[in-house]
Amino acid sequence: MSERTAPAAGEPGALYGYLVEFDKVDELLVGARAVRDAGYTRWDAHTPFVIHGLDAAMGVKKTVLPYLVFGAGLTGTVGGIALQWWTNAVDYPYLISGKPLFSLPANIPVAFETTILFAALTALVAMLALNGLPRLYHPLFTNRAFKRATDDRFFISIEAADPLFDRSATRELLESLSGRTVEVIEEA
Amino acid sequence: MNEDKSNDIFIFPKWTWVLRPAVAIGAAGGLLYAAVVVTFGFSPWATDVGYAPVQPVPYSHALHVGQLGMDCRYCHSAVETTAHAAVPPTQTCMNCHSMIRAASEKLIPVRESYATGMPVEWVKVHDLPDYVYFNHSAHVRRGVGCVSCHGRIDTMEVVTQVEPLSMGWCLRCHREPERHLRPLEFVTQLDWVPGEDQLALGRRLREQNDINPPQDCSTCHR
Amino acid sequence: MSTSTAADLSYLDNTGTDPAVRARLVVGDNDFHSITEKVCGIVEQPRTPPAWWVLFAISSSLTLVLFAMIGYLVTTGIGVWGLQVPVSWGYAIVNFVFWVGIGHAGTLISAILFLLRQRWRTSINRFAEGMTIFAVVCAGIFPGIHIGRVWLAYWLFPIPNQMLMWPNFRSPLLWDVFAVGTYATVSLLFWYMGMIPDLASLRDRAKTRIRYYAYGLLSLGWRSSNRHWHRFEFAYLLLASLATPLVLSVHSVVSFDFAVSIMPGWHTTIFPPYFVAGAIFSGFAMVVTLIIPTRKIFGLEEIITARHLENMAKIMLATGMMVGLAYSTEFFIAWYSGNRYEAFTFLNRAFGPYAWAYWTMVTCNVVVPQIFWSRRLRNNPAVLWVASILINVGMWFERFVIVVSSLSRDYLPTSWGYYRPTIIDVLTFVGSFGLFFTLFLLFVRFLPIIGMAEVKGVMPQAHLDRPGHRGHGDYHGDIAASEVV
Amino acid sequence: MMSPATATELGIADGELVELEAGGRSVELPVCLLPGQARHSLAVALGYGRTAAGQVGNGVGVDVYPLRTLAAPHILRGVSVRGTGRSHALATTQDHFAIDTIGFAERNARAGTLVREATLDAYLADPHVIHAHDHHPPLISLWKDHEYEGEQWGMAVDLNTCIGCNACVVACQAENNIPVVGREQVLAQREMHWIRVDRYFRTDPGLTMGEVEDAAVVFQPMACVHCENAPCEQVCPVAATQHTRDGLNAMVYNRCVGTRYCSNNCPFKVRRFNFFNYHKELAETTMMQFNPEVTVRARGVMEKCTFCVQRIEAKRIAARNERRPLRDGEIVPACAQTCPTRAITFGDLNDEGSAVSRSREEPRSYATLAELNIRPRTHYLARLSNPADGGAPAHAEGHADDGAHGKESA
Repeated sequence: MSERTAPAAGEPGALYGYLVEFDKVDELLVGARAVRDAGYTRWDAHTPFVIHGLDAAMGVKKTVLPYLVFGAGLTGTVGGIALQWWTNAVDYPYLISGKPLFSLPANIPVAFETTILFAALTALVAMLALNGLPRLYHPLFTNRAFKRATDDRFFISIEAADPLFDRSATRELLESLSGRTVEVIEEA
Repeated sequence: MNEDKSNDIFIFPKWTWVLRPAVAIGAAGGLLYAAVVVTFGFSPWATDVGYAPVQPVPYSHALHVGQLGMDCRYCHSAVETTAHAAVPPTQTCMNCHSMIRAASEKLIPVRESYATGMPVEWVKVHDLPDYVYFNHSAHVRRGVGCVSCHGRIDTMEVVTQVEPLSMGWCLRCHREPERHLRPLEFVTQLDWVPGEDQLALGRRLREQNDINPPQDCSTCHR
Repeated sequence: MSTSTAADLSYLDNTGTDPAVRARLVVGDNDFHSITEKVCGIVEQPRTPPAWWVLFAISSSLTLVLFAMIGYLVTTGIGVWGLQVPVSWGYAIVNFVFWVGIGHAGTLISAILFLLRQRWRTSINRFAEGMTIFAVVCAGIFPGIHIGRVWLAYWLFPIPNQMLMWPNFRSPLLWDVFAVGTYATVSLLFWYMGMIPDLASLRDRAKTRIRYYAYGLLSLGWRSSNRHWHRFEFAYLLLASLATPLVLSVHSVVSFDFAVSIMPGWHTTIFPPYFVAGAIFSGFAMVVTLIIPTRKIFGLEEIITARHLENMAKIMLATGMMVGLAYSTEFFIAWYSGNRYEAFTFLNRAFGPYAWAYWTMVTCNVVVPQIFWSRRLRNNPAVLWVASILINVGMWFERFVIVVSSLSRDYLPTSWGYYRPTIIDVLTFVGSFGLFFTLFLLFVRFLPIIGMAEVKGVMPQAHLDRPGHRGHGDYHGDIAASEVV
Repeated sequence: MMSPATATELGIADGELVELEAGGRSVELPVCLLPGQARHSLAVALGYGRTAAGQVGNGVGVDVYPLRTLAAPHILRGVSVRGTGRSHALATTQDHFAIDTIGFAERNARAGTLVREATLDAYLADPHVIHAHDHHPPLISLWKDHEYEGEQWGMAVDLNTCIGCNACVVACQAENNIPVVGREQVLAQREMHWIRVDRYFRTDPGLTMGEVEDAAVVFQPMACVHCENAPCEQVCPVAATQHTRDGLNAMVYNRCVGTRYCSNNCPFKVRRFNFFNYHKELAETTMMQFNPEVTVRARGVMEKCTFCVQRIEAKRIAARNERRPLRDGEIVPACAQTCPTRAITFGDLNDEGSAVSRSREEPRSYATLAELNIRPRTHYLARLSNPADGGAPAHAEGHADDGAHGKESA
């Protein structure tokens, strides 16, 4: 850390972190466990598809997404019922087919749909927001090998901002895990 | 297999981080836009408030009603008995103007009309859509003052629409008529103010005269 | 990539009768990279194939016909259609229900099969979801244009206004507005979200700046981070759980348009499940109709395998039987209820002036799927393809029979009528196919038609090689099968 | 006009052009099959096929004067009929459909419950005879019934006095600015009437359409019956049709977006739709003929009988201005005003003394399709006949044969 000099973080040329490539799923899982156990916090794995067991290997905490979605769904239900009650029974009541102004059976379909709509919109938007997306530029995109992270290769990256990051120690750890040379990622 | 041989590597410039705040601002802006559009629907621009067409004769209500103190019903004579308040025939004008200011240039169209029998083409200011049926007698005879819909005509040089005359505006009064009820004798008195709380007076008059304005569609739409 | 010759196609056959052996979901000698190559290759062809241009020219011309017909309709009046009293709903509503029904397969495959851990969905879900979106677009047009005063359609939404009026939430049509609107939105979200990682693949393979920026923008900067995958997967699971009741609700609500009325032939309680079964039936039929030529043209037989087609044939058989059961239940109830109007409606359906439509429907929807009992027939893509088209035809006629035959003869015989569509009706319907295929062709040309990330996830290579490891999760069951290869 | 049985015998189809020849002269006419026309007889109408009758009359119909002679001014014998194989579309407002066997049988079977009749003898023996075949489950609602206070409008139509003359149809057309849509639209089954006279044929049971020879005609004026539980109202997504506090089923043209769902869900099919802008090409002077108290409907909206709400409102406002209650019979809808036999009664159902309330007390009173629990506000008074031979009414029999399908219930 101490040897880090200008440019400051985020500036062009500043060190973002290290990236190392794996060929196989099980190598990645072993690597991920090792990095986790070494105590790193600001690091990530990059895989072209969801890998079962990687969350545990990385120690990823469970997301709060379900609670947000549940809250949004509940808002949708209450909002949907309230909308129908307010509009048809309170604000402008009118007599239709001798039916009551407000009765739940007739209001279930719309309330159901608003529930799903609110919850589904929240699921996508909150997922993106929690992931910090959209983020079109990222230092990792400057690396040519990294392009295969969406194809058939597996990567682990450790950020220089991690408190445990050490230029040589971290490099050694990653190289020992993958058997490949570590790629140095710098800000563009 | 898919090694890129060129040295170029495409990346997005760093300033693209603005996309995220832009999306957020865009979403907020969209909501704001919707709110603005809805508000516009209620505003005087969307209704006809302020409409003041030029009339063929520069007739001044401010002069005739405000200064001379003529009653609305002198000209709009049918207002208590029929749906329409009636625009007066030229004869009504000539009752006075055959004597008073008989040579005024402003009154040329009136005298022409009187001579030829063709009516003066007054421009309708308070014009409701054709599918709306408003009955003046039903309102005037219940104690809704002229001023409630037409404003202070007695101060207008040129008659101007001051109320939106929209369905919501009609409905508000049909739901709460007590806001506008007055004793029958003051219906045409535009500058009348109640000596007590309007709501209290209105409720009492409503009770007395059994006024329950219908809110059925067929009340106005036939 | 494949070592097999064209003559020897047996390696493609992963159909089987032994339920203990799990089928391979990707056949041939494929690895992750070859999947990427195959799927992205379709989009990355430097030159658009002439066949695509020909099809696109036809379908976009038909789209123009659709727009011209809509323009004529809006400027002239609903009278350009064959509607009248008593049959006030005709082609427009038939087409609406038809397209919404087709729009069910995508979300069904994506959501329900996902929750049921049917891993074979991965090869076809993107495709079916795309089809869903386009079908819903076509469906959405019809209720919009069928109203007498299109320019006032916004009155169907609860927008505050100076009339102080609100829509009537007791009307099934308003439920429809919310159901179809929600369905279209959620289907679009689901489709797009699933596509983000694959759009990133296209971005990372881009050879030109424009492609990079276009796919880069669409993929929102996806960098395959596992922390992102974690939330992504959770969001996908949640969306699937939300979409599952939604997909069942949409056609139920559409059926309420009929079931909540008092018309004989409409007012029945079996409509919701009957409509949902019919929607799944027609949706799968349309997927099969589209996927068989597509996999052939783009050489995707190793990913969209014979097994996939067979599974879809089985679903069509099952849902076809459900629809057949519904047809017979309707007749039984009509007789058993002792209601003379109901009884006559069904007698009239089968033997009245619209009997031709009724028997077309029965033949296509109940008789045709019976051939899928035969393993040989259902595994023959040509037979399957023709059958799927017939089912599409039959399902259109089902809606025609429900809407038109019920309305044409209801309570008062003096008000009976006979509905005949006009040329405008027919051209509008044909035009909607133009729109559907235009969108579909654009999709095939510019977007990944197979969910690569998901297909890779069910491949044997995606799992730990540790001997004896048997997965318990979603992405594990295939290991045993991979050992069979 | 020709009876279906004669047409079957001659091999002539409905609407087919036939050549009538008598005394060396011939005319070509389309055939209209009508049960009740005597066997082997034809009826033709004089006065058509004019050449100098102006825009309305020119070229309408066929001139049959060539067949008319001084020797046989009214009845011509020995006419030969030859089908040409060509056909002509006859624009009629009834029977817009292929008359197939099952449709014909069903139509005849239903007529008895829709238009009720009894012989005088049967009625005197049991005044409730016309209700003898009401069989449906008890009419109960899921919800508490709405309480209607104040004036409640209702109508009664006496089928005994109605002669089916269609004067009500014309009066309504004039009063309510109902567009005249013309032959093409009528052929497309889009005739515009707020009230119509429904016609049924009473035939011997078991006959097919082609065998019908002798038939009696029964009819029933049918307008919106203003159901209290109106099926049309609940399905409108924009609440363009709702119930007023005086019990009208109001139709708000300016709110209507034209989904036509209300028409589909109307068991009486009395709602009419403006498929085109029917007023577009009218001359300004023609437009001045419109009743200013009734909205001229735009294209794309639904319309229907309003019980002449403009007349109701006019009288009510006048009465309120005079601070007096409305008198029974003060409000007269256009149809009732015009009816030459006073078959239509209109008034307040909440007023026990009103004519319409009293007519409801009659045992002959029934509501068409009441079994749907829609509570129509228009009631019909069944027709009584006193046939010379004292025979049982064809209808009671016609209905009895399908009486087996249901059980009596309260």
